[in-house]
Amino acid sequence: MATIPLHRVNVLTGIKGATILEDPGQFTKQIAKAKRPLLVLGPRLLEWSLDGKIVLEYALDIAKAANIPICATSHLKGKLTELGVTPDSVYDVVEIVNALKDPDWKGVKGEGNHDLVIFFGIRSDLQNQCLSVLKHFAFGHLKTMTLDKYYFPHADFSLNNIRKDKDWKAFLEDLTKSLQTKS
Amino acid sequence: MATIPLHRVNVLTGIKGATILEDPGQFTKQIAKAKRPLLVLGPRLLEWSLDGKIVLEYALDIAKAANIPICATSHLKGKLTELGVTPDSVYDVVEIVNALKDPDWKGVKGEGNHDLVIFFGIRSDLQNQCLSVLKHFAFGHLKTMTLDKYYFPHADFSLNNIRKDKDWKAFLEDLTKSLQTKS
Amino acid sequence: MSEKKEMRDLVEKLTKKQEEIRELIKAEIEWEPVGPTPMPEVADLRNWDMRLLKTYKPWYAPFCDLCCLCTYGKCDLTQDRRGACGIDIGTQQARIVLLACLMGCSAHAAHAGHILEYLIDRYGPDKKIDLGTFIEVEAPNIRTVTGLKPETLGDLKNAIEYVYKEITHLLDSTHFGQEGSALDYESKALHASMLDHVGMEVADIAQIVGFNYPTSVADTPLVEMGWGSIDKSKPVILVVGHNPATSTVVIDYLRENGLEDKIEVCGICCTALETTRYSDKAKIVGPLSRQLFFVRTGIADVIMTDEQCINTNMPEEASKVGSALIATLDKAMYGLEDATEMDTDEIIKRMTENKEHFAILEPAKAAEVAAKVAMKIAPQRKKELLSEEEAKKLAEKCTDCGICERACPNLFSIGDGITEMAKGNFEPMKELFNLCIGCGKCERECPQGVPIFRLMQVAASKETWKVRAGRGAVMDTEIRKVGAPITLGTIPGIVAFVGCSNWPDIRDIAEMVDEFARRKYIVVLTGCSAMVAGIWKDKEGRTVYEKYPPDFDAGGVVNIGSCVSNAHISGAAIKIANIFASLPLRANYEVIADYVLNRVGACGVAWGAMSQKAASIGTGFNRLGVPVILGPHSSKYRRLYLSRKEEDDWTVMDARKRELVDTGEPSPEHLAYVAETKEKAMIMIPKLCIRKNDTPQGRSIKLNHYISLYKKYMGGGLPEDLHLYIRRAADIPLVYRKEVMPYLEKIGWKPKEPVGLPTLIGTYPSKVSIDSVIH
Amino acid sequence: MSEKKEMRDLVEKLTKKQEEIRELIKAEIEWEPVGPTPMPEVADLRNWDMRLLKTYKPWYAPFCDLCCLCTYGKCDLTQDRRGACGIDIGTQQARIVLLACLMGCSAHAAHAGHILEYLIDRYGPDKKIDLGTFIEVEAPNIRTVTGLKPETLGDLKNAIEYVYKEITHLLDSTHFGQEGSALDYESKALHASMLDHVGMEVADIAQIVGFNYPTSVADTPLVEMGWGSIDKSKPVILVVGHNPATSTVVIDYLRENGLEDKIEVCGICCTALETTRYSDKAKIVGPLSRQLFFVRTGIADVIMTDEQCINTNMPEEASKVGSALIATLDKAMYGLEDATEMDTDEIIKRMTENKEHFAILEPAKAAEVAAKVAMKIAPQRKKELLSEEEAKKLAEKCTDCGICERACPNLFSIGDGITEMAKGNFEPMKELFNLCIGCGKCERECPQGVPIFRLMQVAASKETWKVRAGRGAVMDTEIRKVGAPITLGTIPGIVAFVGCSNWPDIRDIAEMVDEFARRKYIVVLTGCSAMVAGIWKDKEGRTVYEKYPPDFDAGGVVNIGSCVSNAHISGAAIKIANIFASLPLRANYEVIADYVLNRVGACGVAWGAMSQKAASIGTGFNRLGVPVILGPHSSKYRRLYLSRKEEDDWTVMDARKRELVDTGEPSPEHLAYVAETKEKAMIMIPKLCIRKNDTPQGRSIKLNHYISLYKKYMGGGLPEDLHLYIRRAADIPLVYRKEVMPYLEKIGWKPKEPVGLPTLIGTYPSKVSIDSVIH
Ligand code: SF4
Ligand code: SF4
Ligand code: SF4
Ligand code: SF4
Ligand code: SF4
Ligand code: SF4
Ligand code: SF4
Ligand code: SF4
Repeated sequence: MATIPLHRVNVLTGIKGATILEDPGQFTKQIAKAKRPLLVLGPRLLEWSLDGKIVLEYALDIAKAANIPICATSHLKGKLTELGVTPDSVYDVVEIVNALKDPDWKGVKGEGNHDLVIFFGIRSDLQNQCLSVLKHFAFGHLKTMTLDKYYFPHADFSLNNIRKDKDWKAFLEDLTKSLQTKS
Repeated sequence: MATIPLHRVNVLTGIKGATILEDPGQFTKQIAKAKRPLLVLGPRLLEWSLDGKIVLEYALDIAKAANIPICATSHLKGKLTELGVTPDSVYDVVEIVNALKDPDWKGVKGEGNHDLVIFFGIRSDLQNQCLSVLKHFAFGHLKTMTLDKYYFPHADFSLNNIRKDKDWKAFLEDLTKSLQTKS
Repeated sequence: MSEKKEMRDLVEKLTKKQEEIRELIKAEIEWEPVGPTPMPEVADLRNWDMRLLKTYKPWYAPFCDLCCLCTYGKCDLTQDRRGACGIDIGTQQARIVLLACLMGCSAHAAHAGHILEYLIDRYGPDKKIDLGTFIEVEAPNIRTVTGLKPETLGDLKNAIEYVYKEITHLLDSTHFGQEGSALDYESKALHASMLDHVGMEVADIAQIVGFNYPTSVADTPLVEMGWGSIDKSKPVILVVGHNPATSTVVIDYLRENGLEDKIEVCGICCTALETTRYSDKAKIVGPLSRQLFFVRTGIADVIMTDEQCINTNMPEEASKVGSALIATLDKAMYGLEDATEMDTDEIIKRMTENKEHFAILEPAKAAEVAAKVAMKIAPQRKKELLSEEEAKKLAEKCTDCGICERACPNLFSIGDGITEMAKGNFEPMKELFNLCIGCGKCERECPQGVPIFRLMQVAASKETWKVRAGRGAVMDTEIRKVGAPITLGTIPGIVAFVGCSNWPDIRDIAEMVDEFARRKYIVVLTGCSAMVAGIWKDKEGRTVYEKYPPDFDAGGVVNIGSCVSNAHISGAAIKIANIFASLPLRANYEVIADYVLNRVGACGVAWGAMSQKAASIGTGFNRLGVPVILGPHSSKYRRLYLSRKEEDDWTVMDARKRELVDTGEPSPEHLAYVAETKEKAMIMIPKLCIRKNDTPQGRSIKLNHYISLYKKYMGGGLPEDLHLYIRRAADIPLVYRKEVMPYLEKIGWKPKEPVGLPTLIGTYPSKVSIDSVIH
Repeated sequence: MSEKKEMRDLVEKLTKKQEEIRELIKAEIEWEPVGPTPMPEVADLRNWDMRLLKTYKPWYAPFCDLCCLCTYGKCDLTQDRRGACGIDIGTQQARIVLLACLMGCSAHAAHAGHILEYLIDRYGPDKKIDLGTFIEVEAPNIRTVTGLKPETLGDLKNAIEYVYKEITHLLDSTHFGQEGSALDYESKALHASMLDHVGMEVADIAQIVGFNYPTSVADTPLVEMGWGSIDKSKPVILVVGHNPATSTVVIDYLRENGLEDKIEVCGICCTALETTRYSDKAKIVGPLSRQLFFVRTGIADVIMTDEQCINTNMPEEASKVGSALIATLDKAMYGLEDATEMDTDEIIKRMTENKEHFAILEPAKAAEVAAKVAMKIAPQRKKELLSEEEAKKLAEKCTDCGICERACPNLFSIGDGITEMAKGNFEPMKELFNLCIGCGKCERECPQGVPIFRLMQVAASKETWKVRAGRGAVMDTEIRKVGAPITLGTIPGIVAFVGCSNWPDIRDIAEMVDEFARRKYIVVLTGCSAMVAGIWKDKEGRTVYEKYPPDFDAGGVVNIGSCVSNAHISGAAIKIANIFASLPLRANYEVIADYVLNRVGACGVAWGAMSQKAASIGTGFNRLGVPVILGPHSSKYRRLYLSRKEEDDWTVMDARKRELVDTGEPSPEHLAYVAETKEKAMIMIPKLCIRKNDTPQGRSIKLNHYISLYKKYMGGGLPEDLHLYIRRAADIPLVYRKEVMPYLEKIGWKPKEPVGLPTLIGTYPSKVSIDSVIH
């Protein structure tokens, strides 16, 4: 049976639904496979917190652990600056997705387009739509992944719906650890 | 991940996809639960054969084993007559489905509407559409099941896609046996 | 009150809007009194619709659990849920059906508008409409719906502008947050579809008048069909689509330049049918299902597309085989450069040298370019078909993995066929070719890159067939002749095979046509169905067009024409009411439809219905009271109109006695029905031709066919619902009397008084009085 | 050649079609020369579209992997697959976008047609169009698109009939198997959407003329808004929808019968805005997002629906709370009995005694019935709102299971809010009410049957607000005043907040309006956005309508009106080109759009865009060269127009020097863009108001706002793309010079020559010559 996305608006209509990864190790493996991953961070990371720490900080831990460049969307850069982090690029999400569609794009580092794009913290319907863009128009050159606590049918790899925040927190922390070990 | 129907035209677009049952026992259990099951048989049963026996005969074995009344669609009645079987009713599939929608319908036996309708041998796209009718407009009073070797997303219970005819044959025979044992 | 004063009062009471309508329909010309609904608007025929829908309730088979039409979505509509706008699953299906009917209706209306504009440009708006000696009621749909009797091309414009306006109002209602009733959406779909028949009629009348298509004649020429009939040693121009403005000009160009015998013109889909109405030298490749196959043979040097039912990927397909492409209408420009105002030589140069494709919206220019390019490139192009040896070799790549089968909408075992081909056995693929609807999905999926369509070149029969060129409207003289037998039932019915090529088997149509022509039904055909009726030959090598007379009479087989010619079929039904029964038709839709529903034993068969136009054509027939049988895949239209014979109310008004009669007779039983197989369709056709008005003699003839076809395909026995159609013993066919009588006794059948003048008028609220149904 | 002969030659060369168009647009009246594209057809402005689409490429976010539009489907379009018709996933998205734009365009066109018909019935076709002393260019869209200067209601009819025709042609192209190019479908969507502005203009001009809405005046009355403003002790009539034909007649009826102070008339959605243009005693409940909430309070005794954006389940919703319902238009009849010709007393009796709902399509009758029924049933109805105590109790049923949250399109934590409410803390629900778009999905899912919408009665603020009544067209005098500062850039921009209520937070609009009015942008508003701009008050208790002047001038906040009033916003942009820059607008769309794109710093914000009308309104602005920012959920429209600033070609023609200049300046950067948050939107607005024509002074003002808003929301720093917008040092805002100069040096910025007269004409194939852009 189809995994019904927690967000009902995002139900898969079609053929190709995201593979659900449960274990941080599986994520690490996919990330390790990638030559030029990119982490696209969105403004929801400012609104969510786990155990008093905003989720943005978890995201930054992951970026640091795996040494993945960051694209900060919306007005996220403000908080990043506050946290002493300079994002590798600043685009709104539809713009970075637009660039990612182009196989010849130089990427945020100027080293070529990315082959794995991890989305985190965009409004759920918008994020799913952006994943759809890449699923349909960039399937030849990149894969997509999400770290939000919802299932995103249009991604290549997605978490399943996570009901309990503590499970999500554990996942994010374990992922960081797993990435640290790997690299 | 969603089970992709073997017939790509029949891909589920929506929320509610059929539960896949693999084991004849599971089918038997669902059939046994039903007070007034109905077997809707279609003309494809004349075209398909397994080991030299037309699939219609397997279907009749099942009907007999579980003592389920039959609705013969299209021109199936001809062959049934030839086989010495009198169908309990003759309707085309869209007509029987139309009647089944009505909770107050008297059923083919005049004993009240059916609570489980098993479809077998209708053209795959048409069968799926008919299952959709019942899924949307009869969900309150009946469940649907299929015995074809394809996955039907709009059914309540469906087989998965079966690649090998011998597996399908085995399933049909086992189902008959299981139903015989049960009753 | 003096008549004058009455008149003045009436005029005073007319609103500006009514006055305007009266002006548009030239109400002052008193060929008939103006009926109750001139140029009806969305709600004007709603009561009629609601009455129909009471008996023939919409049956919805949702294709999707969701609605995705606005940014509140997707909305989950399962299990009685409603969308953010409040809509439920049934109403959503009805909305999609309305949208489909509007897409269909607009396609014909735009086609009509374009042709009209083109012809008015050529001949002026005052060009007279003259359909020949035998056709006086030239525009039954336009007359009945709008109240206008069109005398010139300019008059047709008034009719089509009315259609434009109504389309806009109807499309409005599909917007977020409007109609909340499935029945009201159906009423709107019925309205859109009635308008479609107006649009089609405008289009075909304009074409007949403007292009001098045959009219008032039955035995139009027999034209050649089949891809084998095309002489590929000549330059070949292929026209595809529906709008013949350009293809006719191509023929003109060839004629004027003495090239008619030097260049082959062939066509696919309705433009093919239209072109053969203009020139019997033009050839028909086949229906839409042959499009991709034929294009991929590369036989066409130049492909000209116009509109509707053309492959949307044509530029790429053309380039792959080196054909040149000209898009001739703004409906489908494929992103090509618009060369309408480019220098002709420049275009030809770029097409031949750079292999560029262009859009050219000016017919004369497009025609000249097509001819010149075809002549220029043909000699350089290799048009070799695959040999059996090559095919075998290519077929060996197939691993019989079955991936193509999964993508096939019909689950065909393509791999098996190809595996056999590799072994030198071409039979399974030959068979497959007859079943295949040409969607191209299999080849696209094949991981081994097996060129399935090329392989079909070897499997596809090169036999050629004959199709009678479309003849347009049925003649008034014919109507006069068949009116009585049709309404009394002694001609058992009119069966119309219409529409697209998404059928289970391309040979079904010819088989059904033969069956019913033999049984002395009147068989009429249009569109892709009209073509493929020709692909079967009897022992003497005759197609149904050669075997049966081309007359609109018992046992005739009549190719009416292209899709837009469907208006002549509805028109024929209307003309029976008007010419035979003398009912006034002017702005009198409700009365006419009621007449057709209760007294004209006609039935449509859209066996391969696929497009949105087929949806509106069929639904338009439904509003007029003509039932339609659809092929099995057509459940994907999402909606049927089905009755439940035992439960539903079959009460009619007996207009003579002025009393309600509960007939218990489900005639016609359904309005839009899906048959699973051709066998079942052939059992249903005679049944759906039964009408309450049948005389005992007529009824017994109809039941004779019903019982005989039932026995033929059901292996004996009597139809389960036979008793419902027998009013008195006299209704029982003589040959079956011995079998039927005891059966009737057994089930306790009781005779009933037949209804003198059956009508639905009087059974529901309507402005129309019972008097008006009496002629 | 003598002038006469020239004229004769011209006339001889005119085709019949061109002649007819010249007649329709009264070409003989020479108020301006007729430009190149009178009543343009589908392909006539295609070159302009293709030029736009070259820079602003469509960005497609498919909502579904499939196509389900015909019986060949469903077709899998993933991974470059094509459907049976040949279509690919991008083209399919474009087709759906075209369909959406057509649904939107037809909604306004049908509204316009209906209103026109109604008014022509009342006043005749010769009723003069007079928009008051200060508006001479009464119909900039109609003039520019069609070439007609409408002087009477009858003239407007010519314009709307042209729209009907084009809609039909465009809808045709969505049929199976037509257009194969996404870009061509986009061109058609742009065409449909341009037509939408014509339709909207017809509708609002007719309304202003026919209903005497305010015109040529800026300080229209302030009207009350908020459900708390409705005096429920009186009988209450609620009007919902967009078409004010009936609601105006309700006001007339109350006035004529001395009931204006006895019956409350309130409205939701655009009909509310229209009604307050007619009577400042009418009240606005709120935008569409308040519909379900308000209906479920039961405060309305009679609900009157007309068309568009009305709950499709209204009969059931009304019955649940005992409200009476009248459907007043054929677009949405809900399956109700049509009582248009029923006796009034009979209707009233059945509505009051049997609680039946009816459709009444005659405004006068509907108005009378509404008033009488409201007075009759109001005294018997209990209109008690929920008390806090009752709410607490009901809230206790919630188990905080989270099921409602999953169904919520915004994933709101409704359960948490309700759990808090059960504890007596109403704050979270108050907050939620501001975020909620009122879709009703949560309540439907709740397994405990928690009446979430009733609970909101306690949470929803009963505060009342002020909204300035819509004023219609911008005055020519105002245009004259702001023309220079706008095109030079010293007024930093026109920001238009338009469209529906599917926003992330209802308060966003007011906040953005305040920010940009304060910064001396010209702020204009329509539709639901115009309403909710009023739901915030400053420390002095003033809404933005009270805080800022109602003038179309720097720092003004102008409620233009309802959705159809959007035509006055596009009209204002056009009028700048015409009145200020003296460019002829007659049938001169391409030149005008080019002017607007390159020189009019305007930007639309459709923050809550939801409907198909919003799609066509926005896309119509795009064709005219006005960029639009959409809210995040609007990615569900499936298509944006985005450039890639570094990769794309920003070459323009310098019309004075007649040479191509590669400016490298992405202005405007996008045409249709989704912003994730209001913060991001506020950074984008000033940027999207930048135009190549800005003077250094104007540019520095615009960049000042861009930098300052960037700093405000991005926590300091400079925009990443700032250097692209600085041509020479003079462009740099003084206050930031110290920070910007070193930055520019660091990245190796080089000054560029500004373009004298930037235009795209000359950069792509077009009939229009460069001369025509010089005024
Ligand atoms: S139109 Fe209605 S059902 Fe469809 S997505 Fe929008 S709100 Fe949902
Ligand atoms: S082209 Fe024919 S065989 Fe191939 S998938 Fe389509 S229908 Fe099946
Ligand atoms: S997909 Fe290709 S290899 Fe597989 S069975 Fe079909 S034709 Fe053969
Ligand atoms: S299948 Fe059709 S209706 Fe369903 S989501 Fe896809 S496009 Fe929409
Ligand atoms: S319109 Fe084309 S893509 Fe859509 S279902 Fe039909 S064939 Fe498939
Ligand atoms: S669904 Fe009902 S019970 Fe569950 S959290 Fe929502 S309001 Fe509470
Ligand atoms: S009504 Fe409001 S809270 Fe409820 S589901 Fe809709 S948006 Fe969410
Ligand atoms: S702004 Fe949108 S939601 Fe509001 S009334 Fe207009 S179309 Fe409807």
